[in-house]
Amino acid sequence: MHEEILLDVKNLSKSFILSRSVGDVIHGRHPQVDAVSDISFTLKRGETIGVVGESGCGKTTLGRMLLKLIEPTSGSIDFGGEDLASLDRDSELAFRRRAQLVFQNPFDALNPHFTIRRSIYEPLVNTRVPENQHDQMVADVLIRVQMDRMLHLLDSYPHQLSGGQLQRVVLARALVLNPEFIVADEPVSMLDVSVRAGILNVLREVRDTMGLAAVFISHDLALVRYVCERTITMYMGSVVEDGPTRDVINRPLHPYTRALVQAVPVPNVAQSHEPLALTGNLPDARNPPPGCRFSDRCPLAEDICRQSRPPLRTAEPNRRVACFMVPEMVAETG
Amino acid sequence: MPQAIEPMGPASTGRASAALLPHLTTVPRRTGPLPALALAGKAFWRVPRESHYAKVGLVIYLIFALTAIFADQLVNYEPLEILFADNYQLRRNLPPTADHWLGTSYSGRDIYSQLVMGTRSALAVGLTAAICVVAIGTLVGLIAGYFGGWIDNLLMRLADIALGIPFLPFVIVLASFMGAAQSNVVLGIALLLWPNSARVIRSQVMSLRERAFIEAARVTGAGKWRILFVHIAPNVLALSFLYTSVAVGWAILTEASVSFLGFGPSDTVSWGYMLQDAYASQALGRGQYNWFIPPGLCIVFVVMAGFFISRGYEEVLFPKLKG
Amino acid sequence: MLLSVKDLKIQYKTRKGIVHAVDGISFDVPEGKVVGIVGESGCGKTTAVRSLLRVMPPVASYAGGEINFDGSDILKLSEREMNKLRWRDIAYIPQSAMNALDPVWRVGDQIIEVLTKRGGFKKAKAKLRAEELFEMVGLEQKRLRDYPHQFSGGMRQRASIALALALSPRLAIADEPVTALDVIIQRQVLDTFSRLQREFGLSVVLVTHDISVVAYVCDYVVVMYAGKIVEKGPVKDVLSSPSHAYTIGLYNAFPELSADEERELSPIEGGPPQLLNPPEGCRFRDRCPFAQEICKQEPVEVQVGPEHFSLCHRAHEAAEMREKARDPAVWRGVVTA
Amino acid sequence: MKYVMSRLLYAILVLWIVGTILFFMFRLMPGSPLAAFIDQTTTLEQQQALIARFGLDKSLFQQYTIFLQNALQGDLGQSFFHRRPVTEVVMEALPNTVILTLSGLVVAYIFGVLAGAYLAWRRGSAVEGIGIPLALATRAAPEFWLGMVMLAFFSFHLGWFPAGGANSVGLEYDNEWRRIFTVDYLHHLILPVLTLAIYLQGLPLLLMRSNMIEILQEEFITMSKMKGLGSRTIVLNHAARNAMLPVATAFALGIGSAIGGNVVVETIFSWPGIGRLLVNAVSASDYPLAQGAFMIITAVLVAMNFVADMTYHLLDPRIRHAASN
Repeated sequence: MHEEILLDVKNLSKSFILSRSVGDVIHGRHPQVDAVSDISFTLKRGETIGVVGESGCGKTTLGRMLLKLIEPTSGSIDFGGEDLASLDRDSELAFRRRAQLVFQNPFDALNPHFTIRRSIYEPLVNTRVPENQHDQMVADVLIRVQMDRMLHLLDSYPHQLSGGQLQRVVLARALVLNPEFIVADEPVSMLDVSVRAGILNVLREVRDTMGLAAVFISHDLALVRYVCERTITMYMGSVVEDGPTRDVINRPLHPYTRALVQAVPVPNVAQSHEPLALTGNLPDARNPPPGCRFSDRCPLAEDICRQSRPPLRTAEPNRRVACFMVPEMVAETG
Repeated sequence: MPQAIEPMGPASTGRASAALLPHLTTVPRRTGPLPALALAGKAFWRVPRESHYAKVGLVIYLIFALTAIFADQLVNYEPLEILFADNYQLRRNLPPTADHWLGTSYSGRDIYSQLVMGTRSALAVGLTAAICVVAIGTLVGLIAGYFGGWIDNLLMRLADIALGIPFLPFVIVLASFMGAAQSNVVLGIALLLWPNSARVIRSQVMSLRERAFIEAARVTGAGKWRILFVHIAPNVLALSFLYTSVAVGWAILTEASVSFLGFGPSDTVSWGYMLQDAYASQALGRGQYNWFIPPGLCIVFVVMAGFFISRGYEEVLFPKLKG
Repeated sequence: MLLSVKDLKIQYKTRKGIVHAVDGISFDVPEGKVVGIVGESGCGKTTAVRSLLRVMPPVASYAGGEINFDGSDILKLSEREMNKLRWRDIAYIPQSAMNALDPVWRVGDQIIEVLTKRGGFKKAKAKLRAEELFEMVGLEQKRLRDYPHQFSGGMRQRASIALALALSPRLAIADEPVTALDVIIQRQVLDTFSRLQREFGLSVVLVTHDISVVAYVCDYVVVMYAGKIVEKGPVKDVLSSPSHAYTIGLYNAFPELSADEERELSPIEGGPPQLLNPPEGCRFRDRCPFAQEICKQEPVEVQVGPEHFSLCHRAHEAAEMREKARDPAVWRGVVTA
Repeated sequence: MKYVMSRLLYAILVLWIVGTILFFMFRLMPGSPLAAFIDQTTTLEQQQALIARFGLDKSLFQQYTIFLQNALQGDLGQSFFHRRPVTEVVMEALPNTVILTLSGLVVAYIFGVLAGAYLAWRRGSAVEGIGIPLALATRAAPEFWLGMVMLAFFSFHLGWFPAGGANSVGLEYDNEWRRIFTVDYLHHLILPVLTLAIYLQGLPLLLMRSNMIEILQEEFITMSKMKGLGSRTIVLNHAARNAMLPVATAFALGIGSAIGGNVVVETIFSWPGIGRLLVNAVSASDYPLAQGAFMIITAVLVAMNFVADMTYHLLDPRIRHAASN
């Protein structure tokens, strides 16, 4: 369905340096947290990819790096043929027109002193879009996010709107420049269930009508299943599985993804209650276990897992997994 | 309500949005920081209605401001003029009478007139010093908080130094060496009192900087300076106003103390000067309450009015800090 | 029946007037059972459960109804008598333990404080009991000496459960205990919690907005909307055959992992009514695709199954409503405001 | 730990920089420092001798290095007026200031904390309606005016207290400590301390009150009520303990600023402290003494700012852990 590659991420890493305590100084330690370590993937034009993982797995940092909001420590991001690191002032402005961010907390994402109208116009003003096109572009986007029946809200202030309405405004602001690529960072996690569906439907609608490539970040597998064709699961800064959403959920390869899928409760009483196939809790990000970072909790861990880090390799047609134990698994589950 | 719009579909957005256009083009687009100032203006007037503190504070300020403006008309005598009775006797230490509503000083000057003229110098020093202090503080707070890194470090070390200098002694030394003038008092205040407001504004700017709508401005292509002045500065406006009204009080107190210690100007009348004059002429021993109570009370009221205003606005604008 | 709430009404005095946060709710909590209270923000569920402990902000006040705990109405108890019940009989598990624990006290000391001050434990015995409690919820004993900010999300919730079980209460009220946790930690904490609940025969009132958590842990469910209970009953009945338009809507709006076919989610348009002067009749009326003239009158609780009730005039046509509700177009365009 | 070291370094740096500013301020200011001593009568030779004696003939930089070396050994030069080493003169006055300041602060903070907690507990009552304006009024009143009113009323009008000074004239004491621990000294101390306390209690009162109010709305206080803990336990063990942290920091800061600030109180009560010493030195243009007094006050202020930094850092476990790991 989509051919041309829009985004090419190569060995992307980001580590944050922590303030050194006297203990660190004595032992010569430089404590740092590898929020994102050695991630590579490509995203085609119009493709929606879900990034799933628990808090602290680096998904938000990854999202911010794709939009040049955080500078990576190493690796490169190629957007539409241009390396993000080497954009000068003007080309960065052009990049801003093509890539946008949908925020998690609608109550905090709009300037309290701006009217709704002004927030939606802001991207057009910032990226110096010719004035005569502004009204037309805003009218289009209001239709797209189904705000055409909420025009009376345009001149009110953010504190006068509900969560759902605010998130539509955030969406409108993100889409008003007709971007080719958006990152949605947990776009519905702050909303009530009955309102979430509305925003998710707009996202699906926009994905189909605007040919938009999107990275959809969430900790909730059910939301990703509803919006994204392809899913990556992340654990402690690296990608552990990558494949079509349906396969990853129905037949997860990596033991961590299996635990994730198994852990999600479903609204029917007959769901299984047997305990999860993993032990312990998330290790301290400052000193992760050597080798595979899941090795200390993984039911299948062997010596090799504790010594070296498993590469992300293709275990099946367009399905990648980062685990030494996977081949036995594929044979076993057929 | 807008007329019925056909159900959504890719082809139809064109027609549907055309129907929408009138709603957008009619309203003028305000994009500069002005709307934020307008909003701040509205808040300024809304607050007194809701907070008694602010109401009382503003009323007191108004009274003193009017006194200061019309001081020349209100005084009965020339404040520093030495007055003689008909029999060429010095009108010394007269109790309050019809002629001299508050009596006369040891050197035969009319206390009431001095009190009225003192208002002018108090507010003059108070306002100029407060505006200087808060202007520097806000600027330093904005820059240190927003840019962080070595600039922040440098400015905060500068603040440490300013806080490390004992305030009143410094002003005394300044006044004694550079001549006893109110401008030196204002200079002393401006040099040393900015760190308090700078630190508070810096921490607010740092918390604002983490807010999602600032990141949104960045991602929608706003430049560094636009974010600072259009998104951050207006939010800080309210806080610097709170500090101004408090800083006026501190400035007046400082000026009074400096004058009291004898380092104030002797040519202009101020409440500090009056109190120093009273103290030096043994007014306490003679129990001349009419001489040294009124100037003190005036200082208390003006400074308290500043505190009331800042407390009133804080309660309304920063409810969660309800102190 | 351990707890039986009858027509409870609670209101808040606000600058704009009286808000009827809880407007006549009745539900029961049988001994040893887990009752889930489901509802979205602003429906009054937190106000309702906190009122069971009679600890409410000064602006809130009871406006009617009874709360029968173990046979006696706690609203009629004196403050001293009520205080006897607190934590010995009724305990509370907060949503985010981060601000529910005193930041400058060690977590162990906060448990020991309850044991000594309310449980009559001696200092040494209290320390042993605290260690035992931590063991029970899966926390290392040395953690007792740490401060709340040194605990991770999952550990803090486990510490709150330990704190709640300190005096072996008969009823535990949990307000969204696992909402802030990640999926895996949430599952582990829920498993620990239900193991202990069964082990001690603890009755629980669990407040949540997630119907899958209700399905996983609860025996009964109560659905709240705009200060009223719109549906209540055993979980399997309410989930398999929801009989109130709001419950049906909630179910359809809920993205499900196990759903095989490609079902489009249908949002419930509009928002809950403000409770300053709530609309008369059924409060879901303006957002309900099946609303009729009759819905303008105050609805009465209708029994649709053993222990299964719905506050809907068309409760008997529930099956038909459920069928129609599957089509998303039904939910679109309901709200014009 | 690293935090403590860096803050200590900064404190020393600040002290050094302020010393330098002070040094140059006294020299570069308009009006020559020796003006008070050189008039028509003194002959040229006497002038040269005076200048040489006070080392003013050397280059500015040399004077600065000498000043630094001496300062490090505690020698702050000779006082013009007292013809005695500055350090000696200052050390005589310091105890009086320390006693006055500390007793004033202790009284102010004890009253302020208790009154603040009480006002927080009685929120929205009539008491609060009077309490807060009164507290604001005490902060708005200039210290010296408070002193004047106290003097006029209690000393002159009622005659209960002496009108100034630290000891009655004519009493002899063999050593310093005997002088201080006498009823007479105490009798002189009461009015100044009372004045200082009235002025200083406003801050802790308002600070304690707003902290308490904020904390009493916290979730863990509601939890304590649900645990059935008594209101005394909740207020004392939980609310007050959290609210005390900022007050402790304010106390340390208070000492620093009070020592610099109660110049006026010492002047009005002619209390022989370091503040009054500084004022007299400045008006008499005895600049080595003024500079020495100023340096000592600054040293105490910077030290107290550092102590305040540490108290906040050590008392609050959240910050203690954040900084160290």
